[in-house]
Amino acid sequence: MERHFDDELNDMKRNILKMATMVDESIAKAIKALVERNPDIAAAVEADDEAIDMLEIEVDMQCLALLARRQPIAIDLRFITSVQKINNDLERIADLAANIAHRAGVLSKNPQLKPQIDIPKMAELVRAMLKDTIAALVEKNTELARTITARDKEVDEFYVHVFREILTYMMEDNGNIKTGIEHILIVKHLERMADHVTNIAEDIVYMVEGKTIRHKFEK
Amino acid sequence: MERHFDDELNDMKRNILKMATMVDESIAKAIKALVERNPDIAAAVEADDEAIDMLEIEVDMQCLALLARRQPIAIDLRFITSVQKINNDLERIADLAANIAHRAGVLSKNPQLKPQIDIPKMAELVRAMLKDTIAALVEKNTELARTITARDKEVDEFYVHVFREILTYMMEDNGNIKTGIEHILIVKHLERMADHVTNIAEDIVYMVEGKTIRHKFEK
Amino acid sequence: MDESIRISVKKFNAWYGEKHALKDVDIEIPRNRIVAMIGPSGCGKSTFLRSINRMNDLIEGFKAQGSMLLDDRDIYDKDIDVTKLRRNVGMVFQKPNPFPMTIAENISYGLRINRMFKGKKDMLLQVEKSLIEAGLWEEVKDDLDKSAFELSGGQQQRLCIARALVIRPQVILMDEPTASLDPISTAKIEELIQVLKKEYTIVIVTHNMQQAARVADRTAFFMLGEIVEYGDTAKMFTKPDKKITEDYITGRFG
Amino acid sequence: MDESIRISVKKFNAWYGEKHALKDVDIEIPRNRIVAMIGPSGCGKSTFLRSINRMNDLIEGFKAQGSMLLDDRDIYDKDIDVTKLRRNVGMVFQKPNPFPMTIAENISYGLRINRMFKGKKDMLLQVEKSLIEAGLWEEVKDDLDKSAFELSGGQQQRLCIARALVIRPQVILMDEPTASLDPISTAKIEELIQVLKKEYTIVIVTHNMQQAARVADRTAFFMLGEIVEYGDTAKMFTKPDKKITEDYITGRFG
Amino acid sequence: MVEKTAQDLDASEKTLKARYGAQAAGFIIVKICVLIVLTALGVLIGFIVMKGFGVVNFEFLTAMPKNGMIEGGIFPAILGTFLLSMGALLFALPTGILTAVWLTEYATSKKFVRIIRIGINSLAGVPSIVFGLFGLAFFVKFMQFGPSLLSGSLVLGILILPTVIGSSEEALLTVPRAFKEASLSLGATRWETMYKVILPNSVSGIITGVILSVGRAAGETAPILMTGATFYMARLPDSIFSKVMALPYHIYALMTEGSHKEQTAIAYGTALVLLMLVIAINSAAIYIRIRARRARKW
Amino acid sequence: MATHTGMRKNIIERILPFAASLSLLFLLGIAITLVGASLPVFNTVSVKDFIFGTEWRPTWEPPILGIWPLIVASFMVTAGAIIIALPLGLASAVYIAELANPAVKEILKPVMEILAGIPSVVFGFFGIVFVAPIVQRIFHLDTGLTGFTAAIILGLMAIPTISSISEDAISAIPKDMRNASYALGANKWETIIMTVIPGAKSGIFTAIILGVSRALGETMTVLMVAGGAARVPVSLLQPMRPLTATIAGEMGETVVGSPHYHALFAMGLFLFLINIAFNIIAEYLQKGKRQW
Ligand SMILES: Nc1ncnc2c1ncn2[C@@H]1O[C@H](COP(=O)(O)OP(=O)(O)OP(=O)(O)O)[C@@H](O)[C@H]1O
Ligand SMILES: Nc1ncnc2c1ncn2[C@@H]1O[C@H](COP(=O)(O)OP(=O)(O)OP(=O)(O)O)[C@@H](O)[C@H]1O
Ligand SMILES: [Mg+2]
Ligand SMILES: [Mg+2]
Ligand SMILES: O=P([O-])([O-])[O-]
Repeated sequence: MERHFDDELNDMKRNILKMATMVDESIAKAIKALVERNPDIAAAVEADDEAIDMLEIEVDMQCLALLARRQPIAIDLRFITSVQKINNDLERIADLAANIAHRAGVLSKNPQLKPQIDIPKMAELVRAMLKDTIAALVEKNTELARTITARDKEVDEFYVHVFREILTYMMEDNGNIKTGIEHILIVKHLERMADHVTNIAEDIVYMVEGKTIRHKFEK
Repeated sequence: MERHFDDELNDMKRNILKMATMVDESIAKAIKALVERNPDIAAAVEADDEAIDMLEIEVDMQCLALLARRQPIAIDLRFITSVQKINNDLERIADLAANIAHRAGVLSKNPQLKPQIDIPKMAELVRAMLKDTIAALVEKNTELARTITARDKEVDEFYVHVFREILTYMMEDNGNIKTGIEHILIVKHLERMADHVTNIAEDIVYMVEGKTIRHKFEK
Repeated sequence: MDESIRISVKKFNAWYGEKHALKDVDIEIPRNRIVAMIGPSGCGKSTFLRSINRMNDLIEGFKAQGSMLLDDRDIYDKDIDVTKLRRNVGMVFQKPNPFPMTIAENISYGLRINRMFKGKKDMLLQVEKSLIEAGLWEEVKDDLDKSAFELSGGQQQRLCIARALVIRPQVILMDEPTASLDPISTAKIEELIQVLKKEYTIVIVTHNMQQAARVADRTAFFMLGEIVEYGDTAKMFTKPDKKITEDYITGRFG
Repeated sequence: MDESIRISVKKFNAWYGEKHALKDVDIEIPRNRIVAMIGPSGCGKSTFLRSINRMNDLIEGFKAQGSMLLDDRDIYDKDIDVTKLRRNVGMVFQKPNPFPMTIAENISYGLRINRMFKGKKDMLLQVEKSLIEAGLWEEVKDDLDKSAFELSGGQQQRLCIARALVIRPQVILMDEPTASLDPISTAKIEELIQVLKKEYTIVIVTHNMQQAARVADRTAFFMLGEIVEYGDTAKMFTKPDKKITEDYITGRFG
Repeated sequence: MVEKTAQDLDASEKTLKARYGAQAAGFIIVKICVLIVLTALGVLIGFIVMKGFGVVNFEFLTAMPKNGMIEGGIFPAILGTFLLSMGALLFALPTGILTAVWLTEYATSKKFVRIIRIGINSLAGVPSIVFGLFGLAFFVKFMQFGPSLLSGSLVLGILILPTVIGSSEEALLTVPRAFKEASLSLGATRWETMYKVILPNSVSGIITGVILSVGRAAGETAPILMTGATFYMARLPDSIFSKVMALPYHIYALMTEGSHKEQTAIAYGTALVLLMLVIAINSAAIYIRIRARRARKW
Repeated sequence: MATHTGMRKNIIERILPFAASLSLLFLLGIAITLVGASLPVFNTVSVKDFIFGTEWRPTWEPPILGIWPLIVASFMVTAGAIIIALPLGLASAVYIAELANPAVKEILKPVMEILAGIPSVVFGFFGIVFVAPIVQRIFHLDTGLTGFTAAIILGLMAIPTISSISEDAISAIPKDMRNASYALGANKWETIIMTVIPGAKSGIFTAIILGVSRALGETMTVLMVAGGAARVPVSLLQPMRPLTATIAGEMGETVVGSPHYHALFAMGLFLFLINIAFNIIAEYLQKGKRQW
């Protein structure tokens, strides 16, 4: 049967996809600001974050309105509550991107620690995870969603690796300490992003299959 | 009119309060592990985190079941969706506490950077915020909840202050860099905890008054 | 609010003999919107609805006061011809009430009464159009000459909607249109209502709060003949302004 | 599942003449639980319910096969006294159906029929007790001699529940007990049902999925005379096992 | 949105007048018809009352007929009508109620019920003269009851049986099925349900039906024409095998047999008595029904 | 609970089906009696001659037993009666159900029942003493006792039957249906004509059929006022002798066992069959009723 409700759900889905795209762009821009040492791009990301915040509130209200108006159950309910969580995680990722951009802005005024190779690579990993997760959401592809958890481990390893490297730079030269810490926080943020993406993937599995896989795979 | 539903809501409320208490204890223990350089306490916090994770899932399922079975609207709906969010934030705080405890365990094996004075103070600030927020939840006291936002600023300032100080230690002695970074991450975690508590306070305002105050006050 | 207003009611009062059934009702119903009326039994929802097409005129001792404008003309003006008014304000009832005629005759009834057709072909065309609008055409196109009673309850109700549509009303009033239907038929009618708002202004009385939440753009909450709260449905069901509304919709009331 | 089972049904089949209304129904209904039956119209919910107290015996051409045990005794055993069975299995109907007698007489009817009282005082005591259980005592204690028809619909339905309770059944069957009530009365009955499960096993048929969700511990989903899915209500409404259940409860069906 | 054009409105303006005109005309025609019916009834009753009023007095009601029916009273006819009606009732009442009870509450075989129902309905449609023929051939001749109170009563009893069954059934069916189910679900047997719930709540309906049947029996002529009614009897009936006089037959006989002018006057009187009797019986039934309906709560 | 009282109840319950079978038994009894008593007449006359024979001379030797004039008389009188009763009965029904205010309705309904309850012999009497002279005067006839007079009286008698069954059918149309019509802009008259009466159609047909059935079986009235001539009537304004009147009038004067006697039974059988047919049709119509 046709359901007007489905239109509303689709509308919400569109919003969350739009949000995901914006977040993905924010990550890309933030890294670009870092690599190109461009404070203007960095500022733009921070501005985008506000738009994302607004969208988050909108989606959240939409979810709440649907919960109130449609009294969803079963798949509809799982979808809406999953969207609520995904929405939250996306917003957090955007915050982290904004924070990275902010740090990129600060760093652009300081001398460069080293050429940016690892961080953009790590960011690419995270963005790929995000893209696949969104694809999993669109296609209700839980198989794809389940691969994300494994890829999060990769990012974690990458983090440890980059962390060590930055530490070395800091040890080498006292003058690098401040820049080094900024870098460490940036990598840490990327690692957190991957965590959030993993959460999203887990929410997708729950949404489609009704199975909770959260925490179980966390170390 | 009596509502059986209220029993179920109260049951959920009890669970979320229990969770808050556990989280509060986790923070306290983590800081204790840090101050006393006691890896056993640190390990205990990490164990507690699992219990909290389980409780988080339980509360989440409870919310979902109530959404499905009771089709709540208005205050009931706001209550349940707020609980979902609060639950999520509490779990994140517990994760952060566990992370602090983990770092405390690591640090206990290294020489001490400096006597722990600021970090416990900051932790106390955060715990006081959490306690008041929980009180606000129990009493539906939005006035109290609104004070939390201001106190988050205090914590942010504290963070900057402590960050600077640790930086000085690191600059002074190259050997302090690793320990220093651990400390910075710990303070950063405490700062994040305060953010989460602020989120909770905002959710409480929303729950009681139906007003969204999120993001508006964020810098 | 920049939606244009179809029905504007100010200080409307109604009595059944001594019984003061509606008290100073103020409400504006925008075009192409669905407005739901909810409230406890006996609060005056039906009375209000039936005041809009002056169906209450048929009740002895009914008295109305105040202004009720449909597109800026007072419904209770002396010069208003009730017959004409009712052509502009369609009505769908609680229980499907098809006439004891064929499906086609049911639909064309209004056309015949109001002499709104030019020849048989035109009539059939109009019948088809309104059946399509009511989402019933596919199900009945081969059975137009069957008795309307051979349809299921849900189909009968859609037939009644089609019957109301065929004379091209501007407003459609529905008094608990799904109260006697099973959930699947109910869902179909609800879907239909949401489609119809593109063309019509719809006022629906419902006992089922969830239904109001699902279909309406705006909701009015009645109590003891007064409108306690009126506004955006999503707002009403997430954060009503009045405590009493909140108590009623969450079942804390009574 | 370590709850003790009150009604255990295995491979139960029922026919109305040629019409195979229930097909291989397997279900276990635990003590002191509320079990809801949902499903599309005509799927056999009422038939199943009425099989439990053999109300269907009154229908010509009704035939049952398979086993249906109430506390390990087969309800369809030849030696079973239907009258006694019905005393153990109370029933509440869709529309409140008090007898045209006083409130007190309504309640005591079952006592009188079954000679379950020792003197007038005992009878009144039992009447009072069951009215208290049904949450009606406060409202009617001064009007026990008034006609039951003077009560409101919701009160009448609680009266009918009290009437069923007074003969101390083990199981109470309810066939859409709130279908004809307004939301506030419905909420009261739902609250009452939840309280009653402390003492009774309750099987309720409802068209209102939300009602099943609200009151039942377990829910059985019927389709075309078969049980498609049966299990924990919260599970059923968040994550049903079968796709068809999901489609039905989310209104994607039909 | 299809907005109405001005033309449209004009057209409907014109038709509107015609429509109201048709309504006014229709109402007037209907009212005239009702008036005709009422007038006819009024004239009938008025005429008989007027003409019969002078004839009817205490003696007329209590005396025996005298002088070859041109003088005296009609007491034997009144008594005969009473006896015939009661006899009919004695037979039809129990049979009718039991049949109704069986049909509404006990019958399980749909086929059997259908057959019986067809039988009852057909019986109701049999012309009264045919009952007379049956009575003549069966009771009078075959059973050798002769033309007698017994034969007449039995024929009238059979004649009103479908009415008694029908009205009893209707009365039993007005008791909602829900009561029955409620009673059974509380562990009552069928019979307990019957006499504790269903019968008490349908008794006034049954009585109404019965009274109306008595009225019908009292007014029937054709069936007793050949089975027991006699024009003139000097004595009162002394056994169930006596012939009886009866009011309706008396009127008929006065108008068709003999040719004394005085007979017509007595016929007016008898017609008035019969008319009043039947109206009284009917009114009683109507009154009981109205009262019972008002008292009914479901 | 196998108590003593329980057993006695069971006895009553066991009697029930037998009581119920009695009606059927009587019907069969009537049928058998009629058939048995009428068959011998066909030794004297063929079925065709009996029904279509245009002369009725039962007392001749040998008797001529053709009942066609009686049949035609029956149907003419009945048709006349229905033509009179239908508009009046239907209008009364419409008035009572739709137009009368509750107080008037409260009075009119019992009045109709009273009309229905008046014994046929009283109607016949009224026909003789009141209607016949008027008919005679208006149409300048030799006698007022004609088929027309009988039709008037029978029509009057059929009004309550038609009115009450039609009224039931009209009242059974749910209020909602009327409201639907009003809501579409119809006025009251249009609602009655276009919704109510079509809806009550099958009920009205039932009313007509039962009215016909009643008129056809009516005995005393026609016996008293129809005039009694046993010719094939060509006009309603002639005296005529319908079947029922013939049976009632001649049974007392005939010799038991004679062809005349059996012929009267055969007429009874004829009426019996026709009436049963009508009643079955009426019942069938009634069953198709009430779809809402
Ligand atoms: N015809 C009438 N005569 C007298 N009072 C009436 C009439 N119709 C309604 N009322 C009274 O007017 C008040 C409002 O009735 P209304 O039917 O509008 O209520 P409602 O909100 O539609 O209730 P429900 O939900 O039960 O349909 C009630 O108190 C009712 O008793
Ligand atoms: N007395 C009966 N005679 C014949 N068939 C019947 C009878 N009662 C029910 N049925 C058929 O048996 C099937 C199951 O009927 P049942 O009343 O149990 O359905 P239900 O699930 O209760 O439906 P609803 O939700 O409409 O009450 C239906 O197809 C119905 O048509
Ligand atoms: Mg209403
Ligand atoms: Mg059912
Ligand atoms: O057939 P009758 O009613 O005239 O006896």
